Amino acid sequence: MRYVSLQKDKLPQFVNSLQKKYKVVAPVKKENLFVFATIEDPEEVELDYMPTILPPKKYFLPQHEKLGSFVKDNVAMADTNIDVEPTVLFGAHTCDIEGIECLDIVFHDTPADPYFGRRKKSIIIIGYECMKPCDEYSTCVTMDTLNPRAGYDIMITDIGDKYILYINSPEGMGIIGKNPIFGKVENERDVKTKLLKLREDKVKNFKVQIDADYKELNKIFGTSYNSKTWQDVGKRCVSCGNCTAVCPTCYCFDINDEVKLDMSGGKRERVWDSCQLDEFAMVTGGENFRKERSSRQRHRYYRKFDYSVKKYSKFFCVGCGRCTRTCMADISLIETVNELAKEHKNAK
Amino acid sequence: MQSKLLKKEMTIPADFLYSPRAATIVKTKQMTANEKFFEIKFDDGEPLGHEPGQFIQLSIFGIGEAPVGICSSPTKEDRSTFEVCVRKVGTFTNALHKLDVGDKLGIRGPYGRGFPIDELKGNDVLIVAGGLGIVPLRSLINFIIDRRRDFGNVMILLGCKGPKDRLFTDDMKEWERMLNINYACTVDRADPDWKGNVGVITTLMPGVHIDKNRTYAVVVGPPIMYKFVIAELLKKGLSENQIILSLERRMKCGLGKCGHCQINSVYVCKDGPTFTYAELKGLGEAL
Amino acid sequence: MSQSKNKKVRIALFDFADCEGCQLQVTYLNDQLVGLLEHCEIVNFREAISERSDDYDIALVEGSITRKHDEERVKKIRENAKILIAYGSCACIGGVNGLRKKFTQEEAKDIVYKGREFPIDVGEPRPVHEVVKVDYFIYGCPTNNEETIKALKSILIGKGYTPPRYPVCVECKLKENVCLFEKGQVCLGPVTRGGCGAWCTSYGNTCYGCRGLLDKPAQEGQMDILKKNGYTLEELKQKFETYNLCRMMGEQNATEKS
Amino acid sequence: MQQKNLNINVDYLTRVEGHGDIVINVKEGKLEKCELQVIEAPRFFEAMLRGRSIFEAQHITSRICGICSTGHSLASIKASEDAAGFTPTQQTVLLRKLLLHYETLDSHLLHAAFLVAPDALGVPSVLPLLTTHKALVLMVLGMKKDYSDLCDILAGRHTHPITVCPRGFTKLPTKKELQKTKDILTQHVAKLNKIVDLFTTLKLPNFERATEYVALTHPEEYAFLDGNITTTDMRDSVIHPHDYKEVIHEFHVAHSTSKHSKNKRDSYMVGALARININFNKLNKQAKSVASALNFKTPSYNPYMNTIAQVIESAHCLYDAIAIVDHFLKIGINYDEVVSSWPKVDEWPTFKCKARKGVGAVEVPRGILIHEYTINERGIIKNANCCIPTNQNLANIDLDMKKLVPEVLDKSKEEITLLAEMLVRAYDPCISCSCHMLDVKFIE
Ligand SMILES: Cc1cc2nc3c(=O)[nH]c(=O)nc-3n(C[C@H](O)[C@H](O)[C@H](O)COP(=O)(O)OP(=O)(O)OC[C@H]3O[C@@H](n4cnc5c(N)ncnc54)[C@H](O)[C@@H]3O)c2cc1C
Ligand code: SF4
Ligand code: SF4
Ligand code: SF4
Repeated sequence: MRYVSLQKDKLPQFVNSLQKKYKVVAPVKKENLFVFATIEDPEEVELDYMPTILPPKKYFLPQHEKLGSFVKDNVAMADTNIDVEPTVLFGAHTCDIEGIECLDIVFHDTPADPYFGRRKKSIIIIGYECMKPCDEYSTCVTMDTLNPRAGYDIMITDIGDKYILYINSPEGMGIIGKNPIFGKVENERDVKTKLLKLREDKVKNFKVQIDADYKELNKIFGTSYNSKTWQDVGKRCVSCGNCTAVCPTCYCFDINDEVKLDMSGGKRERVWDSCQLDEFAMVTGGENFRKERSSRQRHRYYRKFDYSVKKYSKFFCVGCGRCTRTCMADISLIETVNELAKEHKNAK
Repeated sequence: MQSKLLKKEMTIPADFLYSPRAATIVKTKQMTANEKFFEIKFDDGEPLGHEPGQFIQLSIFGIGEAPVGICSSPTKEDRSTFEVCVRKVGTFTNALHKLDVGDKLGIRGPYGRGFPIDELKGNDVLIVAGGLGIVPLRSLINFIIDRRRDFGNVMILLGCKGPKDRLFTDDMKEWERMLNINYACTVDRADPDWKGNVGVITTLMPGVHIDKNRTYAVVVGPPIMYKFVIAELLKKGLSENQIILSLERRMKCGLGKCGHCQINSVYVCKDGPTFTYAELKGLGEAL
Repeated sequence: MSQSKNKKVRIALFDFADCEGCQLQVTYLNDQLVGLLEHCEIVNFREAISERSDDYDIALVEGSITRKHDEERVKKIRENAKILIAYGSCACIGGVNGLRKKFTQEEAKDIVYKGREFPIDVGEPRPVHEVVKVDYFIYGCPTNNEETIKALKSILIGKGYTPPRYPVCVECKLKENVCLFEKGQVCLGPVTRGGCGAWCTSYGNTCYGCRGLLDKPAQEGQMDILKKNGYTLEELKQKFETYNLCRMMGEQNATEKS
Repeated sequence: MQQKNLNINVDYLTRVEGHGDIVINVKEGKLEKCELQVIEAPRFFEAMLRGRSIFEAQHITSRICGICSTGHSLASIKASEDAAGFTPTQQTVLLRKLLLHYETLDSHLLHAAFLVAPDALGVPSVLPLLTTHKALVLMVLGMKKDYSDLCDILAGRHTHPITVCPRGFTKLPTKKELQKTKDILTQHVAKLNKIVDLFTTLKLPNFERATEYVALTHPEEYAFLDGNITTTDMRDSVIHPHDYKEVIHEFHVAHSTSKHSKNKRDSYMVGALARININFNKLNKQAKSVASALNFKTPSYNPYMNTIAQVIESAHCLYDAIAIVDHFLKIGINYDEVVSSWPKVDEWPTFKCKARKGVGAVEVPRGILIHEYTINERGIIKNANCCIPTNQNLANIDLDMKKLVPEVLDKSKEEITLLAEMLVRAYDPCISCSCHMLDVKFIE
């Protein structure tokens, strides 16, 4: 059994059954936008949502994460184990799931990061497939993250009259189990064909705005290091660090110590950091290797489209569009990449 | 670009990835007004097990961590201790300077890729050190001295701001004395007692005669020095692969995750801190 | 600062031209205050206790320095204190007091004390560091207790305290707030020094820049953004002025001089 | 009475908010000088407001005084809205009332328990009470923390509230937060009773001086946020806040950087005692029963009884706050009413400000607070004036002292000093405020 069906009106019941065993985090409304939050009432869940302000990476790499604690006059760090409440990440889009996959590669690269590893193990991912584009900023088609591939336990697809759930792991199976709210799927092969057809069709609804395809992208960046586009982007950037905070694949962090009030000890924690901030690459003597905003912005793009390919053979942009959406200076990923693509073509 | 070391690390239990090991300061020496030398021993008596050119993360709880190069050679007589030399520049280093013999601190590492000893072996080695650059190079120099037979000609060029800024003056006397080592030192500004060379380090270069086919240059110093020294070395006919550098970047984890030390596609902490010039040449942000 | 076991660090609070709101925050520390008092002693806290002393290690100075008399007082405090901390925006950047600078001393006096014989020393509002050396800065109008505690702890263990050099946006995003620009409002977050935990923006208001301009604000970029959102230069200047007039006037003078 | 020389100079009054000194000079049994001196670094808020928009007036004037910032915010907002011709929704009004109740409760309780109770119990400060009345002191500290938490929920913080602004709130409490609010307030009922119990045992000095009492009054409720101005000398007539200058006449005195005020008599009093003397009948029944438990009768001409009036008002505020929260728990909060603190670009055309005057009069803990702005058609303040409660009381305090000191001249210097200090403290003066706002007139 890889597929089950679910009547649409039973979805709250499904969420409710999850809540009995897990902390359920799902997209909910926040003013005119959405965020992932722990839900209390299944009715809060908004499956028809725009990418959330922060991606679900905050559950895998929290904004502030304790690495361990220490007591005065002792150099050993204690308390390095973290307890992660068994959690279900409900309704994640395929692009966000791909983002978690990217982080997984980084944090499992030797030496593997134990904190990330433990969180990853404790969080069950139930995805929700996008059937229509969220807005004009996402580039999931170009980045090939529109359709489910890997990295989830269950994938929910809306096939019109009901949901089809694809079970992708033993954990996913454990959740579906014998729960009577799910319907049996008569012929799994038919369902599979149907889903494939559905996916073929839905792509047509998505407008492709990047003037380069997946394969070309890396080549474009190969020739764009000195493009004047970076100057233009740098001039507009205000170095607020929003684009990196909202990016599902940005993972840079800082490590800080904080002592307790009575000075008897304290904790060491890591906090999200951003390569867009002035101090990020500053070393002793005041030397700063990315002093200009233009070089910092270039660094961000190269981490998505070039360095990650060299290091992990993978694009680290999942096309969610968040960086563009969040940028108050209107620095647009689509525009920037198209600008580079144009230059690349002209150079040829 | 992964070194042997990374495999070793995998045997460290995951929990200890960010946990420093306890160590005690067994000896200190104020080298200059701003630089202090520390000899350190792990509380469990284990040797550090490093290669010249590697670094460690020093840790003082409540204050934080800082990466520093190791200045002793793994071939040192007493293998249960290792040495560092730290310049006082900010929060952590100030706190470190306040520590003394008997005080404890935490150590993570050793991390990074050391100097390519295997390639240097059998060849001539030209060592060029500017300022603090002597710190990791001392590890290499002493390694070479202890394994002198494995190497060809050895030349050491040293540059400092002034005579009072020279580090490891005892070692220097030793190196100067050694017949099988060519040693030269220059200062930017002399004082009345100084009898040696005056001028930036490149002024020593013309006097150096090297066999470009069997010489490796190992250069460590401030960014500005690299530009000029590399140009000289290339002029002398060394290939980009024969020039080895060590870089300093801000580092938080030392494990290739935190992103601070990233230069284009490489992470200094894991892929470096030592690189050949060939490796760095194409990287816009390296030098 | 090295602490010997039995001598507690003595902390004194002083106020100058201000609203005393920052001192008031200390009374909200509650449990944390109790924890702090285990190794510190508060002397000179006029809002809460009667005793006074000239023997203290750390002086928290609140408020801007205006009159001659205040200038002398703060110099004495500097002499007595081992560490002097400018506490709150009035002390760190002049804060709202800077708005007074839009008038000359005579104008201001005339507006307020017209027809009075009582001699008034109007003075120029200045941040504390323009009068005496300041060791550490705790920004905010009012100061944020979380930061105050963090700074004090950090200073007490000898690490010192450097306020964030990044903008308010960083903390705002980490809290996952809906950006004010998204809602069509003008926010000074991108050019204002962080550290407050994006206090105002987390409560739906805009940032007013109370922690002062960043050292290297992207002024051009910010102007572009605001203009794009339909705001005039005039309105912008006004927004910046609320807390930053002391610095803005200072920079103007500097450029005038050069 | 023996011929006596006395020179009292209480430099830096402690346990009042701000800087003030008491000077009493008696020569050969004759009172030569007796005054409360208020000298502080002036900050010129009046000038600062000039040319600022009504949408930032709240933010700026809140900084007049950290202790009374909520009161200043609300008075400023009311003046701004009045000037712009904007009427807030019922939800907004109720939530503002709730916030003002927090402010009043926090201020009254702190004053009664920490600043006045030590005097009445004959100890120099709250510290000795930590041994004799430890549970009570901790309880009040806890209540104080609660009010700061409640302000966090509703306003983002207590000092310089964030969410309150002209037109409404920038953030509204969630249902969960309302429930939490309710829980906290409900717990305070028993706690307040304990404070009332304490005050039934305390003895306050016997001293009377009839004066004029000035407060807001409202036909349907005990006036805090809304109402017209009245005084005990005006009997039953009221005046609109716009005409406040018919009652509040300000004047300068030499010994203070703050302005003094009077009406027909040489001085008048504002604050809890004034309010209760005028509006006693509008108190809710719980407050009335506290009044009878404390043996309080109106009219009271004893300024020391101001503290008792504060305790009675606390009961009123607490029960009214609970009623407001219950109301919202029942009908829910309308989150569509969230506003921005500054109109968005597309909202501007809907603002048709006329050049006109706006006045906001609010009963804050220490009495009636008035902000008056004259604006132009773009909502820019051209002229501003603020009347601070403490300033309005200063003349009355001076006159009270002048009556009190000769009556107690037979006592020791220490006792006289204490009585004088207690008198000043009874008014709960906030000297911080009083120096920071004076007449604001721009000559253009
Ligand atoms: C591989 C490596 C080896 C090093 N070896 C030595 C050594 O042998 N001896 C020695 O004295 N120093 C060495 N350093 C430099 C040393 O790590 C920094 O001087 C130290 O981290 C500064 O910390 P701080 O808290 O005292 O300074 P801070 O107060 O943090 O800052 C002072 C200045 O140093 C910069 N800085 C902060 N953190 C770092 C960091 N982690 N790396 C680099 N710069 C930073 C800041 O931007 C600032 O300009 C090495 C650095 C690296 C990366
Ligand atoms: S770079 Fe932008 S579009 Fe790409 S994954 Fe990051 S936030 Fe999304
Ligand atoms: S910084 Fe703000 S809160 Fe602090 S004293 Fe000044 S005006 Fe008051
Ligand atoms: S958000 Fe802005 S105005 Fe508010 S506290 Fe922070 S810095 Fe100050």
